Amino acid sequence: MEPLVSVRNIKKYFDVGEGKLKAVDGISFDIYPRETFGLVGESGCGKSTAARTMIRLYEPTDGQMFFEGVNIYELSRHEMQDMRRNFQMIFQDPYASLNPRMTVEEIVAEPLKVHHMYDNSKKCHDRVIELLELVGLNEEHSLRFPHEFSGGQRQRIGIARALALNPKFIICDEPISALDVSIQAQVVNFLKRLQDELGLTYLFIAHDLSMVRYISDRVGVMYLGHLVEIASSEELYDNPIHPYTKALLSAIPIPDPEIQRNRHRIILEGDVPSPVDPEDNCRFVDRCPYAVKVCRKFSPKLEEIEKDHFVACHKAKKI
Amino acid sequence: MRNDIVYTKEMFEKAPQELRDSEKIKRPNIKYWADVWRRLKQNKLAMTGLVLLIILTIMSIVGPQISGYKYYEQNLKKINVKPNKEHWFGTDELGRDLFSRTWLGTRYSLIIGILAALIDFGIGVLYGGIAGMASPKVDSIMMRIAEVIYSIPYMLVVVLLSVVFSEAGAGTSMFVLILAMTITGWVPMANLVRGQVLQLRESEYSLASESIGASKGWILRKHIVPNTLGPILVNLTLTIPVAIFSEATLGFLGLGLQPPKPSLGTLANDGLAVMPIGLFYQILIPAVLISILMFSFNVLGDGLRDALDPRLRK
Amino acid sequence: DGDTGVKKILRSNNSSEPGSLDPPLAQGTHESWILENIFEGLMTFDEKGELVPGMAEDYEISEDGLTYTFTLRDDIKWSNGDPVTAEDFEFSWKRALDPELAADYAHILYYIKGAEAYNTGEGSRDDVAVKALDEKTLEVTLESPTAYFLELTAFYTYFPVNKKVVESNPDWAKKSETHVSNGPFKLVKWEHNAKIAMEKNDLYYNADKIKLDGIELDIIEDQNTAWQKYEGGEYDILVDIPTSVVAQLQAENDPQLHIGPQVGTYYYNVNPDVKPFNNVKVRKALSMALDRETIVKDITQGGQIAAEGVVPYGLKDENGKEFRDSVGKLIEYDPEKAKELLEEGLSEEGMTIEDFNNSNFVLLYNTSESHKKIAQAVQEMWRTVLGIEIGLENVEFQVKLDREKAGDYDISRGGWIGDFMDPMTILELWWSKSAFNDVNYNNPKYDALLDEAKSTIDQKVRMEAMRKAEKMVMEDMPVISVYFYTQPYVLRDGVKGVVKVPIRYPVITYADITK
Amino acid sequence: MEKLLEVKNLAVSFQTFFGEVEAVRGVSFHVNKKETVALVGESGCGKSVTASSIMQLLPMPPAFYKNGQILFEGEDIVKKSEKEMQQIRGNQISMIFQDPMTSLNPTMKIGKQIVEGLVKNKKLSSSEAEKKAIEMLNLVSVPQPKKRIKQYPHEFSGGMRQRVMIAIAMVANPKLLIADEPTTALDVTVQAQILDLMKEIQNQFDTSIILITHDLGVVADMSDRVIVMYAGQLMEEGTVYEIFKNPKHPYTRKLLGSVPRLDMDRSEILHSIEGTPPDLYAPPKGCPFFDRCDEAMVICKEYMPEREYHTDTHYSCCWLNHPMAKSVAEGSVV
Amino acid sequence: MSKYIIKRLAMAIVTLWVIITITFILMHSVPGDPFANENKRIPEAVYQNLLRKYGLDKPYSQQYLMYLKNIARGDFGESMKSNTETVNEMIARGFPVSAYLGAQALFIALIFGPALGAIAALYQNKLPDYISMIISIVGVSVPSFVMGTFLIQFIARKINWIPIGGWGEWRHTLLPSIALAMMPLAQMARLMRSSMLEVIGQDYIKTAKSKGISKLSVILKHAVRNAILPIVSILGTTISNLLVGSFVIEKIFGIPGLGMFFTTSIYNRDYTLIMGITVFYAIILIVMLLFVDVAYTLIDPRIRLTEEGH
Ligand SMILES: Nc1ncnc2c1ncn2[C@@H]1O[C@H](COP(=O)(O)OP(=O)(O)OP(=O)(O)O)[C@@H](O)[C@H]1O
Ligand SMILES: Nc1ncnc2c1ncn2[C@@H]1O[C@H](COP(=O)(O)OP(=O)(O)OP(=O)(O)O)[C@@H](O)[C@H]1O
Ligand SMILES: [Mg+2]
Ligand SMILES: [Mg+2]
Repeated sequence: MEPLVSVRNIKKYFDVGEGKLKAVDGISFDIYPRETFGLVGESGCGKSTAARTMIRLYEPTDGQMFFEGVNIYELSRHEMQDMRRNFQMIFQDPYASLNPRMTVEEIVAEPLKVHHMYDNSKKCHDRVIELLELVGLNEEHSLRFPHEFSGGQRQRIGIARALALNPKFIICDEPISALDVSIQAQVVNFLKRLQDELGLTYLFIAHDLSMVRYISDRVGVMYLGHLVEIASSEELYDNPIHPYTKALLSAIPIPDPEIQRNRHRIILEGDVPSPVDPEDNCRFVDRCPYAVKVCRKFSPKLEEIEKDHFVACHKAKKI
Repeated sequence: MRNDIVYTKEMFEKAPQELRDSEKIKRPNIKYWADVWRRLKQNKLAMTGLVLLIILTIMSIVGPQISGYKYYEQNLKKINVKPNKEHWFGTDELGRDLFSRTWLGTRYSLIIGILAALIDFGIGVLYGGIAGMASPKVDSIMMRIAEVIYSIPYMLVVVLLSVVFSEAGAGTSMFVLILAMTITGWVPMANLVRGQVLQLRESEYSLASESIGASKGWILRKHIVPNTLGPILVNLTLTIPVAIFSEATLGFLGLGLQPPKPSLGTLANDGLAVMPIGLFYQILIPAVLISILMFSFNVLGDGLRDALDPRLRK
Repeated sequence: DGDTGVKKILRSNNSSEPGSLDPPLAQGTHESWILENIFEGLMTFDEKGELVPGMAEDYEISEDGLTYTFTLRDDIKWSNGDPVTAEDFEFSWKRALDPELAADYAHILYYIKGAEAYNTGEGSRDDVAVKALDEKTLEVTLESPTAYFLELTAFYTYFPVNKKVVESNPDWAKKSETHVSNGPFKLVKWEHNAKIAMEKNDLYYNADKIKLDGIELDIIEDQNTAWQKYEGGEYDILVDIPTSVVAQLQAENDPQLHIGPQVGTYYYNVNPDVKPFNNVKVRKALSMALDRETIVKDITQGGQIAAEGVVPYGLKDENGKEFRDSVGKLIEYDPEKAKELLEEGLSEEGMTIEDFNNSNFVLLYNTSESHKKIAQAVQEMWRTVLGIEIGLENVEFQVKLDREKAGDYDISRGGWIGDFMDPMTILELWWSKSAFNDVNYNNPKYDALLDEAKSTIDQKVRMEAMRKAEKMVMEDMPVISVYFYTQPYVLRDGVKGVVKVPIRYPVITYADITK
Repeated sequence: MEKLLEVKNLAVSFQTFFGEVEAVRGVSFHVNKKETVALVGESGCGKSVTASSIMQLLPMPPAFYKNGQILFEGEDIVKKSEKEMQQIRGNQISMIFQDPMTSLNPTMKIGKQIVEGLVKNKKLSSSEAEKKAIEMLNLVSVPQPKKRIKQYPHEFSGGMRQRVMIAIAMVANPKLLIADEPTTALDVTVQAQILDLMKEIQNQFDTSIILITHDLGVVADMSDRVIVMYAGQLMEEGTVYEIFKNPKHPYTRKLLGSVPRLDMDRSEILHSIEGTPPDLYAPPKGCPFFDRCDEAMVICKEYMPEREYHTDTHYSCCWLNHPMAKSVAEGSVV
Repeated sequence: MSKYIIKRLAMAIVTLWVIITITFILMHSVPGDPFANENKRIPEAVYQNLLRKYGLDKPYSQQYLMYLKNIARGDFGESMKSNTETVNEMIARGFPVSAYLGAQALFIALIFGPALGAIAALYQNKLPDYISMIISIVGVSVPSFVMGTFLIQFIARKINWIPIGGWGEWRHTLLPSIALAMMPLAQMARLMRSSMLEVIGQDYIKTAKSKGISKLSVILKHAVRNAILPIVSILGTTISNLLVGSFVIEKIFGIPGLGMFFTTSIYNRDYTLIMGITVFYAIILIVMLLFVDVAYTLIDPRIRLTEEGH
């Protein structure tokens, strides 16, 4: 199958005075049509940056991003604007990404208007209401302003906006972390249903690993700008190989006080290195219980350890 | 358990479907602009401003006819007469009725002030907006152009205008006057807007809009300008008096209304001439009128600013 | 008197910064008011305002009126102690004529033989007919007999400069420290745009006559502010006063106010190339419709005199009487006749009043409060008397000049202040070759009359010719004169000895402060 | 046990242009010393408003206290002046705000924002303050704290900003820490560290914690007692074991049911609660959960149930607790 | 950043050149010349001498090149109206005076303007708001020529210690500074009120309050910096205009500053002075606008002016 999205060696560096902050430092992966690709990792490891760079909200420092075979980094500004209707983003921060002076209706209708989807305002309005209902809001809310909503409600507005254009590919940057569980379930069910019905493809960024496991077909684990492990969701959760993935999985909280309070967690020692001009070694080396000399010398490549299970670790085979 | 209720068996039946959602209370559906108007109306100060403006506008239309004296009619027997029953605002150095002249002056000043401010506003917002949104390179070039325009000796340009357009006949037309006033006037407004745009284009909602494929122009129009309306409105209202006075100054260079047509600026100027001999009413009347105008524009601008901000909804 | 120990300093305002305090480079009253106190020419005005010998002790005029021989006083010194010599004069005048110096007022020296040629680059310096015969004797030969030449030597362009100083330091006049002069006072402080101070020059031959210890002038452009300062007691004398103040003081008969005579006429140029202004009847109608008495009484209010011709009061004829009176009133105010004349004139040009009003004629004036006020009054008079609409257009002075030169005007404001006390100073304006003949008045008969007046020093002949000339120019009426200037000024109580010479700012050289 | 905070019948409304929005409607609970109380509930149910009203940080207007008391160490906070509140805020009570993106001043360096309160209250020197800021960032696992204190919020990732917010709240060792969704933006390893940190601080300084979160895993981990809120009212309260093991209110049960489990089959559909909570502009007379409750009865629509205590620590507000409900359901009428 | 500043300054040279060129063309296309005098006019012969003396008889292109050459050496040339001072001397004398006054006015405006605005915002629609409003309305609606005259008439004339006009001691600067400050003060107050209202509704203000710092600290340390941007935006042009002085104020108070020259040089068509003043002003403006842009990035670190970053 041809991938819908091919990310090739994307880099995004920020200039921060004392050097280059390598927020994303050469990541590559494919996402296939109708698939959900989960992206997890420590906060600050570059997930949002990667997502934003992918769809060129940040100009990439390097790399290519193919959408349906087209390298979108080579498109002109105009072509890019048109291209954007194919992929959408749900933002991590629900409030800041909503214009405080727009009503919910205006916000949700914005993509429709930008792309001239409806020539008739009634139809446009109907579509907005439909979208609002999709995300569990209703017509009453349409004339309100973002500040009048609770955090979760705001996030749903953001989701409605992202869905408006029937995109093929949606980047969900922590779309549910601000939602309460029941709504999380609603939204996730909804995203899944939409995926089935519309054939959507997702990049799903989240911290809630149980939810990631539930929704994703394949999962990538990031650590400090690098992808350290990619595998199918079951495989990853059942058979994590990278030491960081292991630690991560062991920390998933279980909603049961008895189990949760008696669990054993892998506790990561050591400091997270600075993403500013990092050395070219394994980024996890300082906190890795298995680290050896070679880990300090080279940055490991992502290699297929088992079928469809890629790991970037010098010691992957041994662990 | 509550004892104010008489419990019956029916009450504990499973609720039938019809009971649910049956009476979802809807909030009143007030459109944004209706709400803005409603909130503006609640703002007493802003309404005072609005009412004053309306009165002044009406007076500037009918005022010159009321007193029965033409604005140019001289009575050299009655010069510098203090306000009295016959001449409500007194007469000037040529014995002309200041009541007629003041209101006619108000008319011209209002037109000039508002037009000039609006044009400054239009160019400033467009120019500053584009500069702020554009790439740093374009921004830099645009701002350098603004620098050049702002640095070139203004009076030279005005004199040149007055010469080039002298064909327009006695008293260059209003068009030239306003051209002269806006030729550099928009630069501070553009700087202001650009500053705001630089700040707001980094906001998440601008990014969000970009992500749905909106063009820079769209983002500017729909997101940035509305969110910077406060300072823009304030500056707009502050531009009006500047325009009113620069009309009087431009008169010295041969642009603007030609006497005997009055404007509040020239009336104030004329009033200044008799101030040393203690005739304050001649300067006070136009000065007070300008102040009332400014007060009205400013409180209305503030009120509008508040009313337009949905976060201040009450 | 000086023995009380308190210094007598006269304080006033000089309304703008002098462009130069080097006499030939001075351009106008804001310089001359200072120069006249620190320099002195061959002739000067005394405490009574009469022309008397200054640096010259005596002079001799040749029979033909062309050669003047001045003998200098013995006791005259520069403020640095050097003696003032005839050579200084020769040097100064030739310097003033030097095309490289490009003195604005060089043309006032053109009466001297060879002066114009030198100044225009056609002749040589040596051919300028001014010569120091010895230390104390100066001989000057003129182009043609000039009755008022003696008076001209009191004019600031004729003031001497110290040859040694000028030659050794070209920048001598830029600072008070290096400034050297020969007048009753000397420059002691010059803060640009702020203040000028002069101190009594003890080396001045006539120092006894000078009562003041010094003069201090502020430089404040704003009339109102200067007036406030005067009112606040900061000045002893103030010359540029807001018109409204003059009017009020006059109405109250305030003894501080003095209306000094001045040689100057305020008029309107009428463009003879524009139909129907080419018609003399139309021009006369415009003139006749002006109620000049009202204008001076109610509009200008500064004691101005309604014009009776073009030559103002203050100029004497051969009998020592007012030249003006000997000509008589050449202008009348007659609304009815004006209306008639207008209609006649217009129909001669094939126009009606409607045509006139549809032509959008405008009166051009350069921006100033008083021009504006007068123009509005005139506009209204023409409207009410003649039923014609003439618009007003104010432009910047330079633009007006340009448009006058280009003939791009209908009616424009003009005015002239005389340089010397002879009717010629005004009548010369309409000489066909005059550089200042804005209306291009060209009447050979008029030119002939002026030539006649210029060819002799016989006052009788001269005056007669000029009387005829004035009548002629008023008959043709290329310009509509409005009023004769005056110069109002205020003097604080106790300030004595200020005299007003018509062609000068009030002379403060001999002033005294008694209270 | 000693009560540190007692909220009595608190009602807070917003004056909006549609009318009054009754965001919090008669909420009563208490927090003991050294105790962690979790506040859970659907988004928009008034958790943040309740929390902010304890800090007196609601925007007034449009918000206003309609009713009730908030007793902190026996003193009513609602009656306190702004000046007195300044002594309490940051010192005695600290709050971690929900929205880390907008809750940090974009134009102030991170380090300064952390210690600002301390500098003012404890008169630290600038070097001490810097040390303290670095120490705090270290505690909340922000790498390279020395560099980071000199950076601005926009240079931080979402999760890092949230850690900064936590550092700000904890720096003064308050008696009461209100944590409004403190770990939503954090990955699980960091979340675990932060939770450990909070526990540690709690042990060390006897801090009480009000924990607002959607993550029931966190609730299970951290809290002693759990309060379930819905549409501005309290629905159920109990110890963490009572709530997780023996939920009494249908809403609580549904809430627990919507959490995905790691052992779940991916083709399964998650349980969710369909529908939306009522609009608090005109709250329903009866039980607010009525519309979405599978077990709703006729009485639920008209009357709000009162608290029914199942144990000393466990109550719920539900008509199902009424004896008649059981009997009707079982078909036997008393 | 320093790279950016250097780049901007390099660009300033181009900007200056454009300004010089345009001004040169404008100057020679308006009617009139430096030697026309309202009271006295000069005959052609003398006029020709003057043209020659100042090199105005040469073709424009030659004059232009000469001028550029001189400016490159920092020499603005001889004033055509003043025989006592060169243009450089006039600027060197007038600028300190105007700048002193302008700086003082700026100080007044900067102290009171934002403060009034902030107070107005904090007490929105309450008494302090209204008072601040009235002050700023008076500030904007009374033109400086009226303000100046009123100050003289009602303050200087009444209080002996305050001189009516003139220059020399600090006393002299008091009234003109106030008159100069009114307009920018009012403008700043109005802008500050507006942006302050925007800022105090933000979440981070809530965070700041939650730290228990005083209301004043919240305002000063958190709100002001975020609200000050609009004021900074207008500061570039405002400071430049204040520093070079105001024609009206300097005329009314008899102040020997630079502001006068902006008007008089043009009335007089004093070509060299026009050029000198224009270039001088342009330099100040360019530097101030650069300063403002740098200030933007210092005040709001999110703002980027260069291609770096995204
Ligand atoms: N400024 C305001 N104006 C009007 N209504 C408001 C305002 N702030 C909050 N509300 C309303 O108050 C109710 C409670 O909001 P609150 O923020 O406490 O919810 P929450 O329980 O914290 O939800 P979440 O978990 O999504 O953060 C919501 O219905 C919201 O719409
Ligand atoms: N505009 C920026 N300027 C400088 N550094 C930035 C900028 N945006 C992000 N960073 C840095 O890039 C790194 C990655 O940030 P990013 O927001 O992508 O993290 P993330 O994985 O999304 O984290 P989280 O889960 O906490 O949201 C962080 O170290 C952050 O400080
Ligand atoms: Mg992120
Ligand atoms: Mg909340």
